[in-house]
Amino acid sequence: MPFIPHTEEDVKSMLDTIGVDSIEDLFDEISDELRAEGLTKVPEGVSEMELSRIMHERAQQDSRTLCFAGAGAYEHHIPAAVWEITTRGEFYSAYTPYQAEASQGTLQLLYEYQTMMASLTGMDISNASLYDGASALAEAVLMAVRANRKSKSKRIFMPRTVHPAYRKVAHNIVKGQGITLEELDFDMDGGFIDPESLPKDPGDFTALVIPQPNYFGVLEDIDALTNWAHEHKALVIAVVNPTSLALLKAPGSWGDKGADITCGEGQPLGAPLSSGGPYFGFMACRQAYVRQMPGRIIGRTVDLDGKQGFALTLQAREQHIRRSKATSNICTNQGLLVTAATIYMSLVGPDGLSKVANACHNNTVDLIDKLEATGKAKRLFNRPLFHESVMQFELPTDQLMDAMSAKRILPGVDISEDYPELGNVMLVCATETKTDADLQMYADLVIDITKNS
Amino acid sequence: MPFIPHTEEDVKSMLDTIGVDSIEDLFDEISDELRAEGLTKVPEGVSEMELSRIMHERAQQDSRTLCFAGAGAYEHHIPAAVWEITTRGEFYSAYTPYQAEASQGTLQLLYEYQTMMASLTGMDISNASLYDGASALAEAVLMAVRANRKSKSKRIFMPRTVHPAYRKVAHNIVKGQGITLEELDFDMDGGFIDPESLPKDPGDFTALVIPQPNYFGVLEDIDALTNWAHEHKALVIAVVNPTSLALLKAPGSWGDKGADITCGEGQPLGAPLSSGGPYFGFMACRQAYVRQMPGRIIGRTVDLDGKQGFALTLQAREQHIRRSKATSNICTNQGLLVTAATIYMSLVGPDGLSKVANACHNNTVDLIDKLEATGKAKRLFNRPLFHESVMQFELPTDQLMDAMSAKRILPGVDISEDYPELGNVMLVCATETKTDADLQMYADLVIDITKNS
Amino acid sequence: MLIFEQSRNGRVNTAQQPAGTKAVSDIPAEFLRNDKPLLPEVSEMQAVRHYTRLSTKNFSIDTHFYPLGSCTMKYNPRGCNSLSMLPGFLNRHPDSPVNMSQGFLSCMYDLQEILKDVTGMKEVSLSPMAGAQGEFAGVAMIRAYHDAQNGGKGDPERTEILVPDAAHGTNPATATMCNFKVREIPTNSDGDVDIDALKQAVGPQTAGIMLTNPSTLGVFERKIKEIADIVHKAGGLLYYDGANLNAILGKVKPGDMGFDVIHMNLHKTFSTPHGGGGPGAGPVGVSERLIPYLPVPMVTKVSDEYQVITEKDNPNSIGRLSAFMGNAGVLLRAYIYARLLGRDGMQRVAEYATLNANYMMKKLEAAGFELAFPNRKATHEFIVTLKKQAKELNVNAMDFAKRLLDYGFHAPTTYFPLLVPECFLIEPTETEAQDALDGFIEAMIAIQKEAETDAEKVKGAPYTLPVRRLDDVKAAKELDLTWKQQQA
Amino acid sequence: MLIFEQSRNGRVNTAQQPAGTKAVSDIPAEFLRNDKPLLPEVSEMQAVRHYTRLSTKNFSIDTHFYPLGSCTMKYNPRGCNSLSMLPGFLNRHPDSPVNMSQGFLSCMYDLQEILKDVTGMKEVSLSPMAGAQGEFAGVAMIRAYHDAQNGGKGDPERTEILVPDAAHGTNPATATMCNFKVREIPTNSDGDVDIDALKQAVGPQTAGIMLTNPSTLGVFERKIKEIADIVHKAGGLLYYDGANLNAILGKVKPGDMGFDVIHMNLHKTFSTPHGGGGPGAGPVGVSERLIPYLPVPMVTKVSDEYQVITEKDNPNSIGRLSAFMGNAGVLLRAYIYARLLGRDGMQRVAEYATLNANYMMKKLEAAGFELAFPNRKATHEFIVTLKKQAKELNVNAMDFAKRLLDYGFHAPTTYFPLLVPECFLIEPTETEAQDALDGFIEAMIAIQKEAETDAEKVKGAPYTLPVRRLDDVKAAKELDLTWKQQQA
Ligand SMILES: Cc1ncc(COP(=O)(O)O)c(C=O)c1O
Ligand SMILES: Cc1ncc(COP(=O)(O)O)c(C=O)c1O
Repeated sequence: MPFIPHTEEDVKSMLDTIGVDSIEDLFDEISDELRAEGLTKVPEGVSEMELSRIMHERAQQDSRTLCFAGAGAYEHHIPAAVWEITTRGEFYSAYTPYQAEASQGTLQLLYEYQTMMASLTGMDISNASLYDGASALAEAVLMAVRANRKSKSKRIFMPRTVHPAYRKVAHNIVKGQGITLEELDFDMDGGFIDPESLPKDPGDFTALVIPQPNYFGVLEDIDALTNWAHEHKALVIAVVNPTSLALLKAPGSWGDKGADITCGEGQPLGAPLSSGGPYFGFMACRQAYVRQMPGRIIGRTVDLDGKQGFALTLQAREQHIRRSKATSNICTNQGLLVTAATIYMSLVGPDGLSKVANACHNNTVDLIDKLEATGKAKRLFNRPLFHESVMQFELPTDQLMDAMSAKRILPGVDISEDYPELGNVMLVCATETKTDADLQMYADLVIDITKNS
Repeated sequence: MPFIPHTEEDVKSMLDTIGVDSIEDLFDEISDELRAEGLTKVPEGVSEMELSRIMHERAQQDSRTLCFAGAGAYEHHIPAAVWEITTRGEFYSAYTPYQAEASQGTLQLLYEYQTMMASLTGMDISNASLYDGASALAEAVLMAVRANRKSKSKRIFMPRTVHPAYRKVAHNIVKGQGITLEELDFDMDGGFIDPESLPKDPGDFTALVIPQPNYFGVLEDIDALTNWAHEHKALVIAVVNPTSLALLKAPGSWGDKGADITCGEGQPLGAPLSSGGPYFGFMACRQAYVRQMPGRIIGRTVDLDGKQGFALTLQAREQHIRRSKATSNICTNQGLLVTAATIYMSLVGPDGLSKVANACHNNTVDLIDKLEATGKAKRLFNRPLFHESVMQFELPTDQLMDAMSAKRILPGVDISEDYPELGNVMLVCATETKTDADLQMYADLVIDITKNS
Repeated sequence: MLIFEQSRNGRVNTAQQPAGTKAVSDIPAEFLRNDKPLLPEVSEMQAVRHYTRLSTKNFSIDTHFYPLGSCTMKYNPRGCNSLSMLPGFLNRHPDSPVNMSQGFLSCMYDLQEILKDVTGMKEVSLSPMAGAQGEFAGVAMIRAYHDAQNGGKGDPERTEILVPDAAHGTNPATATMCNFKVREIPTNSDGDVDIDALKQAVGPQTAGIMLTNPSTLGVFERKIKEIADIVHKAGGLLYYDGANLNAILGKVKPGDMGFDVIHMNLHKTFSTPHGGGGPGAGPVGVSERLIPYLPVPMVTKVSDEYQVITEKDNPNSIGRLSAFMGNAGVLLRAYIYARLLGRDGMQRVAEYATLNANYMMKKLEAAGFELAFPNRKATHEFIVTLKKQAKELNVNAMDFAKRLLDYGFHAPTTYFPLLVPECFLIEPTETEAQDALDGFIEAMIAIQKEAETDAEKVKGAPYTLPVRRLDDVKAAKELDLTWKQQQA
Repeated sequence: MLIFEQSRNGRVNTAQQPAGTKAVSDIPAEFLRNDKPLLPEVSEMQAVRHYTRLSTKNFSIDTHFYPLGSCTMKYNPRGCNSLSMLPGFLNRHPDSPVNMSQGFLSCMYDLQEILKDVTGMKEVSLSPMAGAQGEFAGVAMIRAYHDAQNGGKGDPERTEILVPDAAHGTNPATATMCNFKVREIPTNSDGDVDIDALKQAVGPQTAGIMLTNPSTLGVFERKIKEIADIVHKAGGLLYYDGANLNAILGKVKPGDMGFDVIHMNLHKTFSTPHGGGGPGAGPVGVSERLIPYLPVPMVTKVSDEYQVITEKDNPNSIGRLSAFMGNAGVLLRAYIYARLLGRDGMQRVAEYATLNANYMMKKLEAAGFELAFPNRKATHEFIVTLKKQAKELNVNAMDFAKRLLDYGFHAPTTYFPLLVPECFLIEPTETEAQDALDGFIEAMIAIQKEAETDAEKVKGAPYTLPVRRLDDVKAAKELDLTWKQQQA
């Protein structure tokens, strides 16, 4: 029997011990009417060998692609060591470190992770992960409402330059609690929130969300935005790409006082694209807000002999203690991805992460240049950007997408549905994994396809 | 620097400690004339990311094949757990267990392996591996010469039904020591060594090698052959496929007294095809010959507290102790493959190994039937076989090979160079990994190709 | 030693850096960072060695029996890991068009079908990223449903969610996130919901009830049909917390019990790894009337092509809860596991999980341990209460738990559910062999002896782990949440 | 607990069995087995848990500093493992035709070119499966060379191979396998070959000499050119045992020292994993005159197609030494490693390995440990002799070695080379950081203190490992080499 170790003799002896005749007898408290007739849509079981063949064939269908899409999920090189260690049984098959003494491996790793993320974001503390970047933003909004006790309005300013899916998720999660997300529109030339356009007299609001880089890859005027929010006694929620933080100013240094809460998608730190998950959301904040933080937090302490050790702490924030008054309902988080991220960051180091950020950015700039040189595409926004750009094509984007994907190339993400006002545009990204030849091939294909259409 | 952890400061402080000015100074005992000019053919170093791309492209060139070749290397399903555990750093990056107390993992595993192999072969003891099946046969010949003290002739009877490469390797390795391998020819109808054809008065000889199944997949008359050798006071060296032993009589039970030494290729037990290596040679023998055994042997013993533990034993046979009088020069063996094999055997168990053997055999028989049904191919030998068969094709084998390989199908191994007298033949094998559809496709293609040629 | 303590300024691991990278020149200085983040500067080997060694400081299923009640710590087949990590799956960008995605989408579609069958629900959405997010989706759907009543005018009085006192913390926490008030329903002495109390609690304010069945008390809620009737009659909906689905997989379908909405914890019942805390996956299934509200994306099949359903297609959906499609890689693992088990294997899961639990329960009882519900059959788990030991020997459940670690067993869930004092919630799962169960029982007996003869020994445990018992109070009082440079 | 002790009769792990297998019907009973072999009957989880736990009872590079002299225990990059295990490589059958093999063959060809460059030899064959097999190939080529002299009549008087007394055991063992007599050459007090003794030893009976340089004494043989001259003049050939190539990689080429034939241990210098004992790879390289004798197969390139050279192409070859192409997967790992290092990285290997060894040597000397060759520079390794400790404190090298394990360090090579009493051959390798070296030195100092104050403590070590010191004598006397059912 797959994964069940019992022999017939075992079963007999166990039933004897229990004092029943059959396994069925163990279910006798369940009334007959509830008993299932059997499963009909579940296929018959197959061996690992047979399934291996099936899965190889399916994986093959989606494989051998060249990816120029970003839009919140980035193809980076992941050192082989990352997943070889992450999938070691001791990390892979352990659970939440409730028994701290039997989980020092995971706990110390998480403490190290918290340290790295706090430093990367320029914040005081970090939690041990949330589900993904989008839900992390939702949690950040909820947290801001708890943390900014002076504000009663539950109004959050949400730029339209934030990832559309993040905005939707945040809305879906926070709306039940009477929180409103008020959109801020962007400047059509720069693709950013022009500080000049901010309401002079916004009234009471709880927080301003600032993405950096924003969904378009464009760099926001973070200092001005941060100061504006703080001037109005609102909190600043930064949504950032962790790779970019090796290069770009950390949220803790934005404006005069720095952002208050930082969140984002951890995927670029060692998680494969993997159809969108599992990734992990990260969240960091100032010390003052630690008790409003959702999610697990690990602390360093000592054991009975005074020796250093690590344990879950501030559990009174969490659902298993505080129940209906918890900071969040989150329980299972994305521990294994954090394991991978921590190993990833240790392997690349500060210098490596900075090189990755630089290489991605340079590749994207090269790609933009090459595309513009075709005369069939142009860069839409005139502001500084980081490693991603909105490109306007001569061809309709769906035509481009069809022609390129037929060649197993993903030319970017078509964002015209979310931003119809931008016209025929594609969000394009070239990470450090792309070679000059890849970039050139993209440009050459654009010429070909445009010609042949 | 790849894989070198030194910072500039480290180097400085270390040089200070040593009391030299530069690393170059550490090489000052080497005369200048010997110093290399530099490397010219070694390419510049690349990052793991760049190399990953190169290696993926190369691997891709050889991939997506459907393999009907056997001939000493068999494509079996390998449970995912096998290599996930085998490549754990503690197994992967350890060395020979010289410090037994710090190597109990490897040592216990090897003791378990010895137990499994001894039982599978029906022998008393097993060593902890040799390089591969071919070199194991060479070692078995050398061992037989040491073990059969009564025989002075150093003559070994070597059937032509033994794998041609094994015969070559054995010859190349043993010839220096004045050992002669005398070939025994096979019966053209049965593809086996007909006991009737054995010399009635062979004179003094040291050992007879008996392959089961033989290179053609044919089953030898092991009992008669074994008894014949023993009647002439020669030893019997069995060369067997370990998968087959779940189904076929163990060498320990051959004839009236059983084989004396058993060796073979361990690859079918969890090693991927991998272009021919690393595999591992196994060797097992009767207790009486243990001190003639080459290679590492692990014994169970106790520690200072009387607790069970495992250690290398009988090291006086080995080169690091006995030097020029050692049983073999082998030092590094194939430990990691044995690790995989031990985990493989534990995962499939006796029942699973028997199912694998049965499934391979049945698939091969089905394939033979399907090929014969095409009318374009026929089975050459009329004797019982195990999981492999010589097939004679209407088409020249090189034409068949070219046409099939263009479709990424490996139709078998062309053995006409080694056995020109057999004509247009191919050694064909279908393991448990092949489906009915695969077999049918092969047969259909044979019809197509024969037609279109 | 922390990884930071092995770090040396200026050490770079070039094999893991893109070569020949030029510094960017087109980003103005005002946007740039000018300090070096505190990431470790170690060699590849140092990192590998450090994290390999750290890993060995964990208990895990691959190394220990881990009978953590309500967590279903069963064997995570290695094949699920390796097949889900095939390059074609790992490299697929979430925004890939369908013509580059048929392999992945077909797996998701098949998984939806399997989960529908197993739960008896009408439709399934895979996107929630853990049980708690599944709960959120479910309760949000309950809200959406009520809001759509009365011709779209809604049913604004329905402000309460009922929750048994044995419920998992995520249940009330979720209800709050959806802006419901939580009302607790007591449990009777046999572990069933107190029906009278329930009757009194329901009313026009009842939006729904969240139930686990079998409950976290390790018993099957026998009056489930009656409960369903009561709540439904009051106009409320029934939410099924699927954390304990392992107990009844393929034997009882939540849909047949009358539930309107359910989440599953694939990291429990479908054996995707717990990963030291996650990731999980919490797909939701619904009855007919909640189909329009299911979270997107979902996968459908239109004449042999698999396609993605989004907000556009399902305008009444509660929307998306993740940027993309949830924890896709976890879903793949669950799919692979389901295929390996097959329909018969699924039923066996419930059977043998139940067999193991009842066997342990009987043997522990025979050894003198007190059961919380001695008159009930165990489901896939059961509760021992150590209140006698706590009172008479001053050795409490935590002490037993820590001492078990020394014996090489992970502790069961302690102090949950809260209503059972000094509680051990023990879930062996179907993948453990009789020897392992016997070993655990022997350890319990040995610890009991120790508690009787040398209580201090038990209270001082553990002794053989990387650390002795940790000071949680200090951890919370003197917060030390990040390593600081000067501590080096 | 042994895996067999967890076995239960009749337990089957169906997920790892081909489904629906019928028993074979066409093999007559006389050929069939009728007992069940003693393979464990355990569940997948039991096997995974057992072998995972066993693995943690090993020291390894990934977990410990492992300065085993002459073994080059350096970091095995994880990328070499994962890239060598790509499906295209793993699934290639060794008898695949060249049109299905260009990817693999191109790697082999490139590796041959790299190794030629690194060694300064004219041609390389990759096939030998470890150092010792490389030695066999090398000495067999020396024999083939002499046999071809005198117009093919051979040089039958050349019956001796010279070997320094510091040589590794495989050297004399190999010479014997090739039917040569072994004559040992003594070492002088500085660790160089005793030239006078060599001069007396050479003669018309000399087939060749096997040398390691740097020698296993941890010093560079300074008179190598003179030695080469002496041996060559006598008509013998020079064999280079490449086990210590790490010390001079890219800095000195054996070809330039006058060697005729060389093996390399890729599992040392090229960092393929040692795997708990193997596999390795021992490619051989030769000077012009030995090219015809190289073992097959080799890889060549003919107008952009990579092809395999066999016996047919090279009729004078000593032939094949393995069924297929040697340890192909190991060769792939070495190739990947070589590409990651590149030409500069190779030279750095030698430089930093040497730096580390000299640093440790100086610090240990400063701490009072006696060096075997205090007047010499260390190469990538060096020797400490503990003879004073053995004599004065009755604490010998083995005691130090075992106690080091308690301190978390694998012991250096002990009692080899045999000519240095109470010898510790210490090879840190280039991949260890200064902290690790310092840690080892501190442990040595601490053990020395223990030896002075509490010798019994050191002699009783280890204390913290899975077992205490093992009884080797019992192991050899009361042979227990397989587990027997009745012991259960
Ligand atoms: C009964 C019960 N409900 C809900 C949950 C929450 O599930 P998750 O941790 O996946 O969010 C759990 C998890 O432990 C549980 O045991
Ligand atoms: C000096 C020396 N020569 C030869 C060898 C033999 O190499 P292998 O173990 O690869 O057969 C070794 C291995 O330890 C060695 O150190």
